[in-house]
Amino acid sequence: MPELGKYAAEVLSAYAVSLLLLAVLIWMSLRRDRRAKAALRAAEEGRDA
Amino acid sequence: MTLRVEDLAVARGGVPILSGLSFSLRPGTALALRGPNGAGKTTLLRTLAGLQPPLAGQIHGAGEAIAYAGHADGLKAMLSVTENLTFWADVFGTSDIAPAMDAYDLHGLADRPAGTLSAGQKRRLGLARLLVTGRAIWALDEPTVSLDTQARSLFADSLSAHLQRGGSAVVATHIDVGLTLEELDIARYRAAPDLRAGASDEAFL
Amino acid sequence: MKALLLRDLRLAVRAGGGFGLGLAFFLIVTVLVPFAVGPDPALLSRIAPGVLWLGALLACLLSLDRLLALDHEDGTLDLLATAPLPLEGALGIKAFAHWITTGLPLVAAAPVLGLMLNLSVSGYAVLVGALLLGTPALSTIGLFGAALTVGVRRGGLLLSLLVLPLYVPTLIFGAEAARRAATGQEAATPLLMLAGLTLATLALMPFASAAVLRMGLR
Amino acid sequence: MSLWEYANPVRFLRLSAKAQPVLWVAAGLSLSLGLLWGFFGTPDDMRQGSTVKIIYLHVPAALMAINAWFMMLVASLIWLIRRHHVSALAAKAAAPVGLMMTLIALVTGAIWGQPMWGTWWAWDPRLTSFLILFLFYLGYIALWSAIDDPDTAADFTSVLCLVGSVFAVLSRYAVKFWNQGLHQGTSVPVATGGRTISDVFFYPLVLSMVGFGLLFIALVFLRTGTEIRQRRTRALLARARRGG
Repeated sequence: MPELGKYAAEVLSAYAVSLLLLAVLIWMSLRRDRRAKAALRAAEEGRDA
Repeated sequence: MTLRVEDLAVARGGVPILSGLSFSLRPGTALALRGPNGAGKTTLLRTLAGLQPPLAGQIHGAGEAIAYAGHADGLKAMLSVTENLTFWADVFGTSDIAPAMDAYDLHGLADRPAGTLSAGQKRRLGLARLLVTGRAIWALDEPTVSLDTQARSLFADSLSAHLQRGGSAVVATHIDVGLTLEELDIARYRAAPDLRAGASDEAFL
Repeated sequence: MKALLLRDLRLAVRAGGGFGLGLAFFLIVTVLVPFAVGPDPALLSRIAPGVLWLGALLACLLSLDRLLALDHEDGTLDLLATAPLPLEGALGIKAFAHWITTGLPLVAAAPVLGLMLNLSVSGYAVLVGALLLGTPALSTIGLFGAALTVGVRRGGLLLSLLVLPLYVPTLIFGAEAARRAATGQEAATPLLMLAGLTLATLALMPFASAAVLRMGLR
Repeated sequence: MSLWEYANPVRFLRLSAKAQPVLWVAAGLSLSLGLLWGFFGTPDDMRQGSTVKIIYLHVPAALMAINAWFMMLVASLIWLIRRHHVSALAAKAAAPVGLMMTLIALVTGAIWGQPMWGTWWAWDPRLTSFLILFLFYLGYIALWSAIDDPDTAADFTSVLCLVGSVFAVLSRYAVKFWNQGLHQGTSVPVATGGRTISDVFFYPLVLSMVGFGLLFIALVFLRTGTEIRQRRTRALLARARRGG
């Protein structure tokens, strides 16, 4: 861990917030994609049946 | 002015509903569109009027010659009957609203705000608007809705006078308007479910 | 064209037309500000140009959802689209009518409300001039927003969200001109910028709005 | 083989399936390397102290916030001119990513501003411009979700993106005119080719910019694929309703 001095709280919170936001974005995108794939599969099977 | 439609396909909400539709409409004739609810009568009329582009095919002779009357009459509740009619006359560059008032027996209502009219009276005003457009081809969507027998005969008289003057009309209706019209059953032109041509969903199927 | 303008004006002044609505809102905002920030005349005098511009802008925003929505509901827009006059012209006229019934009364009321906010004497002429130059831009930009949201259920909030960032340059230049004049600095630069902005929106927005409406009709 | 081939949704999905693993790995590597290097391997700035480490997040996020809008503008133009569905859907897919980038830039800026300028928020031209950009993203996304017909929504949002771009540039100048600002100059001025920061900070910064860029591209590929699948589902269901 590098020595962050008196600004440790600012630096760490900036990284924490940013990485959290990126993680949320990626997670939401993946979840939406999974759902879209499932819905499409259901629709395609419905057509074949 | 003859309205000619060739191999027309139309879509509603990006889904083709009619295809391969061809007809021509000579001056002095009227065509009744028949077909069940959802067959595409309104969509066809809107396409003819230029309110939406066709998926495929051509429409000749419509353009600036067509007057459209849909479900909504475009009336302002706070304006009187005369004001409403004068407005549309001005927009279409005609000035005399008296013949239209005569044809639909509106003189007694001239100063009433359109908002206080009954549904049938509103419809009469909406139909009178067609007369002040000065246009030769009428595209009418369910014109007789909420009209009583007497008003329906006013409409029939006005339509036959229009035809006599060399005008023509395409009328979507379920009921007999009181005239003998050529009929076109558009249910026969229902787009095949696998038709893709030009539909917005096409790229995804 | 003239018929459409006269009809819109007539509709606005008839009962239920919403003519006084914007003006009343402008009055309410301006009257509430001193209650919120305190009665100190020096402070009020300092913020007066900004408050008046903001009030005018919000009053304008408030009336936008009537600009096209009513004509859409009763089918007038469809009929206008098939009428011989170009849709761009018709929309330009509607924005003009909106300006006459909303913008112009706001411009006229601003000096009176300026008195209540202790606006400094040097500020009045430029404030009125800036509002006169800027409010047409508010109406035409609003026309574009109204065209985008015309068929949308509960479109009012969306309309505000879309139009808000588009209003920023107009507000900045207009309020800056008024503020500079009130503090005795030269205000010609922001006024010229504002005039340029207004001319550009007058020229472009009716076309953008008509393009959007045509896309929406099909 | 022309670029327009990928305007076909099926071809796009095939390309996307091939490209995505590479993109995700490359994005993950460059982003983590850049950030780790920046966080652990760079000294403190003389004046800013350790807060200088925030630039490895702030600058790339700000860059991508603008580039995402620019990409949406190009995609919107392609949709309006050539009517390629993938293009419209890619613009739709990019908007939330751009919104998030703007949010990261704003939040990291505020956290950095607190010790440096002594305030969380200043109406500085750049901060204000990003706030306006944030509002544009919100409006754009809200308009997409408000219109039912996908093609009409694509049309409307494309025009909004065009008009919004003009007003975004206008706002930028208006805001500059309105307040000269506290913000530092650009860290990496592209036009002059020079740089205003020293090499120790520069290389990890570039690496993390590349990382953000790759992450953006990977996310847009993923989300465009989602949009295409949703559209296809919709089309299939519509056809099934018609009795296909």
